[in-house]
Amino acid sequence: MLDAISGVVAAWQSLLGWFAAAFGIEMLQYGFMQRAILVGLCIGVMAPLIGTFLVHRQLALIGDALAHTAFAGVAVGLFVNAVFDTGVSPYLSAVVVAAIAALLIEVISEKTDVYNDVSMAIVLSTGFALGTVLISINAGGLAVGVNQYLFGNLATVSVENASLLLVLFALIVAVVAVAYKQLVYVTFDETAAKVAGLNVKWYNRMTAMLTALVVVGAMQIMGVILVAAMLVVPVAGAAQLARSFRGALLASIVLAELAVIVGITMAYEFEATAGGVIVLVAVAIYVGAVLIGKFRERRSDVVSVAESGQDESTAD
Amino acid sequence: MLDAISGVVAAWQSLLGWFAAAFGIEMLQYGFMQRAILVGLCIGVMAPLIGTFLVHRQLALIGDALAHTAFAGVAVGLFVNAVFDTGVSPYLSAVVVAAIAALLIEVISEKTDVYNDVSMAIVLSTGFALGTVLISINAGGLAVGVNQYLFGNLATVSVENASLLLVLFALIVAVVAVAYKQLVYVTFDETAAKVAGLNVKWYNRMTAMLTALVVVGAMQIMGVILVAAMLVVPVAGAAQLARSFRGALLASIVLAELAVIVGITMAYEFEATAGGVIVLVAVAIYVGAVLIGKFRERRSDVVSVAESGQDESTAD
Amino acid sequence: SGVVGSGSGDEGDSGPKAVASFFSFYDFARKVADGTPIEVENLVPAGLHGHGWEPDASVTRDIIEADAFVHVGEEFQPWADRAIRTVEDDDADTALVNVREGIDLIDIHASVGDDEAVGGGKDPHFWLDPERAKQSVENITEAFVDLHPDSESRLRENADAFAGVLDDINAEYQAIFDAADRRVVQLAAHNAFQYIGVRYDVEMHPLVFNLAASDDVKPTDMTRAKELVEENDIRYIGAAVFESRRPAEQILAETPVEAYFPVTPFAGVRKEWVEQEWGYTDIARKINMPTFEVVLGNKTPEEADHEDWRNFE
Amino acid sequence: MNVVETRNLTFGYTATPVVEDVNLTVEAGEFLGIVGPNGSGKSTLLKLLLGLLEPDSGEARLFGEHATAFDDGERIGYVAQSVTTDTSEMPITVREAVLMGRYPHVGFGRITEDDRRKAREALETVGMSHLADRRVARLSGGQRQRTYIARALAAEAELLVLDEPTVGVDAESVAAFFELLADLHEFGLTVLLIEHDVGTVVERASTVLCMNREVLFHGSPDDFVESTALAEAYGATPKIMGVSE
Amino acid sequence: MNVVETRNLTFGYTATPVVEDVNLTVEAGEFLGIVGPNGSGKSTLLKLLLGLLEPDSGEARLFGEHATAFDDGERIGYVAQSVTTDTSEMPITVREAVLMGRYPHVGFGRITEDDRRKAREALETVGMSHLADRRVARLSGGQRQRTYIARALAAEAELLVLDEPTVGVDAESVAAFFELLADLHEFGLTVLLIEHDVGTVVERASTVLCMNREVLFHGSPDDFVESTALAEAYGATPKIMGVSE
Ligand SMILES: Nc1ncnc2c1ncn2[C@@H]1O[C@H](COP(=O)(O)OP(=O)(O)OP(=O)(O)O)[C@@H](O)[C@H]1O
Ligand SMILES: Nc1ncnc2c1ncn2[C@@H]1O[C@H](COP(=O)(O)OP(=O)(O)OP(=O)(O)O)[C@@H](O)[C@H]1O
Ligand SMILES: [Mg+2]
Ligand SMILES: [Mg+2]
Ligand SMILES: [Zn+2]
Repeated sequence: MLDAISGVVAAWQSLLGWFAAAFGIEMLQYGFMQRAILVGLCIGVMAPLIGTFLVHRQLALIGDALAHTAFAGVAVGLFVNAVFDTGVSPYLSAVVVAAIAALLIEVISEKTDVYNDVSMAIVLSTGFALGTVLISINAGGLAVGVNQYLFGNLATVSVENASLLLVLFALIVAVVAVAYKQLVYVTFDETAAKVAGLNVKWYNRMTAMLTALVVVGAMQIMGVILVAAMLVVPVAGAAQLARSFRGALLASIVLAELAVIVGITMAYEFEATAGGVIVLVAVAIYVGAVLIGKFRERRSDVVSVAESGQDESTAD
Repeated sequence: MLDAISGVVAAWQSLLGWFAAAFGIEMLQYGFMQRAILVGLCIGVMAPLIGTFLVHRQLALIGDALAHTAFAGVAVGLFVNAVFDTGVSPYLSAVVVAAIAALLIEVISEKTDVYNDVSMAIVLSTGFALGTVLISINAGGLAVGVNQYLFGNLATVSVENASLLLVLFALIVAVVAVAYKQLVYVTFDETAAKVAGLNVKWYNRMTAMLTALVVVGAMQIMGVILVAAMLVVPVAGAAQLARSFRGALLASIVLAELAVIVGITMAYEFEATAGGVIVLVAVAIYVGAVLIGKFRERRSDVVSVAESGQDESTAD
Repeated sequence: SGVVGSGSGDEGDSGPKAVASFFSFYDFARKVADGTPIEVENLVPAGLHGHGWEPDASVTRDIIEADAFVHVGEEFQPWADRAIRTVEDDDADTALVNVREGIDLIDIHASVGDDEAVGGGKDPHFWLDPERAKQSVENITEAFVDLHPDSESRLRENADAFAGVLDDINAEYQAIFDAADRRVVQLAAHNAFQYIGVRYDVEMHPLVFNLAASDDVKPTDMTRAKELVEENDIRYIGAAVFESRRPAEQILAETPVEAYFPVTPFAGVRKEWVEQEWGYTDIARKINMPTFEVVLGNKTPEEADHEDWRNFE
Repeated sequence: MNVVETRNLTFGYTATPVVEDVNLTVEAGEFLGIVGPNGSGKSTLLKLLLGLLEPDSGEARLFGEHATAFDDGERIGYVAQSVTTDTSEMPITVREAVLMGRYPHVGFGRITEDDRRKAREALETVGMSHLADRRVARLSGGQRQRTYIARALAAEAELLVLDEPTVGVDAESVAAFFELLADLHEFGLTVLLIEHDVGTVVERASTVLCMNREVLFHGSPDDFVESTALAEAYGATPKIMGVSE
Repeated sequence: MNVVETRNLTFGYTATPVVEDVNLTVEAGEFLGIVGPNGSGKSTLLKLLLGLLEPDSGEARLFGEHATAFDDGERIGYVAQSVTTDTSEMPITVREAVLMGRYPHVGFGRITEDDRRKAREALETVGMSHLADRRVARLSGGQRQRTYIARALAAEAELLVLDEPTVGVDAESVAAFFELLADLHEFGLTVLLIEHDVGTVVERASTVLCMNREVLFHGSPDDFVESTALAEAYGATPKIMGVSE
């Protein structure tokens, strides 16, 4: 199947390549840049898509938390390989440990009535500490830095990477498309969702584990900073602008894509690291959104014209 | 003044040295272990002390967020030095940038009505991205790795480090001792605190900036993982056990000190990195606290004996 | 080539271009290419450690547009591994030059020999051993010959000459270590110097055995260093130029050690070194050798003309 | 089949039960008013009936199924006490919130024009049409409460479970709401209502349950007025200003 | 000096004002009841009076000072509408929460036995002594509301500001609470009360303010009953079930 997907990647590349030739855009003529743009655009859709549901459950920092547990995951994989002489892929152990961590975050929140951020902090600390300790007691075996398993970079996305990301992308888009209503309900009002017959726990856990998959998978391809930031920053910006939830979701994707395109172009021009520049552009867009939101709230106030009782007849 | 404080450190060391000799405890005979224990005990008091107020304002992950901005701070310092040929200490720029970031977290929360975790995520992302970009566009100028400015380690605490930490410790203890009631009120009910004449914004900002000072100062001495975890894990454990807020605060300090002592000892025995082991011990204690809390809640239920109306006469 | 309209470097009078991922091999490569049309460029900016660095798109572009990419073999520089994948994926005609090809690596703890030796990891820092470095020069030479056959004779001449210099280095090291009474060296650095230890039969004691997490000093690392210093009456130690100075300062404070002096595994270079056009051999002679003279007790820092570096910043 | 049926239902957040040994049957079409002093376990009882809490002993059945396993959400409309302000900053509009009442009917399918119409009607019923595009977070207390009532109405459920639904709703609207409730009940809906205003309950409900941990009275409103259950219930709890002392 | 004084007070969360041109004076010892439909700006008005919101134009003065600059917290006791459930999991006990009412008196000093006694008395007054060591998060809705009332009482303030304080409090206790309020008022306290039950307001308050964005009536309860203000206020707002149509 991965072959078929590489086909998609190849098609995309020839499209952009043709584009580059037709309009003489230097940046687009390189294969690696074509792939960078592809995965950038994908993360610009799927991160806000899932991030919207995370942010409103106060899980904005879950990307960061899971990234730290992925560090533990790599260490666990290397440790197991060293001690038991097995050949577990550290990439795999990173994903598995992060998924377990995501589950733990949910379970701790469920069982101890704490705020989500406390369970994230506990899981993050545990993961990070576990990784550090494993590395320190097994010093000899871990020949090379753990980091190499952890962080990718937009400047070096391989075809295989891009294909993997497309799969993740399809998965996230499909899940949100199918379960959109359920996710909104569960996010907005857990109790009511429970009464409405939804298995709230199950949805929460599924979301968390999907997040683990996206965060760890994507950070290995394009770096943790980009993934973790894209989960939150465009969503926060969109919440300042949009009036409805659906509007916010769409706006967050638009803002994210804008950041990706502007960011990649600027990074190429200024020879800076693309992930970082995209995030800074996203933050700038966020600041703009806040200002626009504030301005609009005080001025052209379309909705509340119909608000006061007197104008009732004009409403709806 | 720092001399006087080094005197305190020296006195502590001779005390532990005498102790080591008297009871033949190998671990305590080394100067660096004596200092490790000293700063460990200090962080075991001051982190939960300030962490309690953070956790209940849903700022559990602020330690992690500020640590990432300290990264940006070091990069900014090095960048400025390289470009303008100045001699700004990267330690200083790290603290300053983290303090600004802490302020920003508060201001974003105030101005945009978002949850605290969203403002933390935005600040974290911005800081991290800024650091990465600065390093990447000025690669040549940043002569030495950023990391060396960022992270200390319990095994390499110098006398100067220990003295600095004692100052931080005194500052935090003094602030909490003086403003305990105000902090509790502001944390519990912002609106009521405002009406009661407290300058809520000011207290919140002060807490955030103190946190920046502690996180960045202490992480340069003993590592970020230990500091960030100690802000949250013992507090979460204590919340499971204690009945009152004051009780929770004291319990969190007790649990933290327990983790420090057991952790340092175990790390020494098993030849592992001390920060990580302390955190793992703290997490184990947390799990214990959750179990005890759950058990107690269901069984010996002293308070609720007087709860149901019938037993009213026995109450208070 | 998958690169649309890429000017792959052959145009005009400029010759083929080679880029290197690591300072030492950039230096070797430029020595070999000296006087030929082959241009050599270092990708990692001065001051940065070879691993733990992320390239931006311009670096990937440089690699793709270059005619050869000199790298240190798999799993040492993650970004280089990924760049190689990119080169392959883009069907770029960049020749990949693995300098480690055919070199036998030692196990990580070969010289430590204590009960900690677990796992089958190999130590990647082979270029610290001049003999093994010579082999990597051969690898580069063969690749460059393929790149520009017209310059074959010049390339081989350069390579032979440089191999001679490396032989000199080897002899100089040998002399230093032969002259020493002490067979142990304490370093406040990560475990990168075992090849010197094995070659010249001296025990290298890094503070941290772990190649990866050099930030994480354990309490026992400090006790071990302290014992070693006291047992062997060590007064000077080596400290890595591109790593945190904190452990060195700590050893200074805790033990009879009087000063630390610089050692470098050639992972990065300082700006001054670039300005003075120092290469591998210059650094070996001006940084590492005097330090080993001092820490082994052959010479005082004054005699070794190394005072400037006492407890360096 | 009874809508609600419990057998020796007992539950405590701690070791002391706050709901004890409740045996209760609610038939289809019944309008059950629940009264009792603060802390008497009314909200807890509703949560048990809805399967939001797991009983310590005994059992609760909803439409014949175990309450905790019941997942036929479209049959129930629920307005919780003092609705959460947690998700406050979520940019959900009043319209979207009310439309959620339709979700159990829709499942994984698409929302139809019919669903939208029903949500619109529910909004109109509670007099919130003019605020349909306002974020829920930007409503006054009473407006928010109305929104949740509208969501429960939009669900077109067979069973309406209301925990002090008119808290904070202004007096005139409260009266209108109870009119509506009476209409719905007449129309055949089963209603469970917690309400502190005993007068309203007695007037509207077909059955009254008075509790304080245990059931003190369960029967017709007329019998309830005659009984001593109310005095009993409140007598067992300390009064404001110790009026009972 | 008047306790509260406003001049052309206007405020809107957006461009449309929700409180407009309010000129209001509350003298020391007055008991002002505020009525109006949902969303008429009552809570907003109180927040403006307390300096929690900055007016768009006009001004609000509290004890002669600008409301936003006023920081003499010990003179005010405040019970907000639907008290936040945000800090819910904070392990604050009822006793500690009530003691907070004393904090403005204590400042940076130490809490004395006298403060503790006053908190204890306030707890007794609202009938919550037996739950003093319970966490606030583990209370029923009505119990929590009582806790906040006790905190306001413990403050021994000159001005008591209550935004629907008895919401969710059971009927008997509500009656007792209003008795208490009358006593306090007699004792000389100034009271500002939002309450939907017009009957209670008319019976208890010394002055009535009826508003819907603008002030529709401000005067004695007797005059209020005669006036058309109430009909006017509610008439301008959509009713539940469109009763007004
Ligand atoms: N999470 C909890 N932990 C411990 N005790 C609780 C918890 N929630 C409620 N209680 C206690 O259980 C008892 C019943 O609470 P419940 O909310 O069912 O009362 P209620 O009848 O609905 O009261 P109200 O009229 O005030 O809403 C009360 O004494 C309350 O203090
Ligand atoms: N944060 C906000 N943003 C925008 N509009 C708001 C906000 N809070 C309240 N409003 C609107 O302002 C108006 C007045 O609200 P307010 O809370 O003062 O009403 P109220 O009279 O207290 O109503 P209730 O009886 O329901 O408590 C309402 O129309 C409400 O929708
Ligand atoms: Mg209740
Ligand atoms: Mg209100
Ligand atoms: Zn190395």
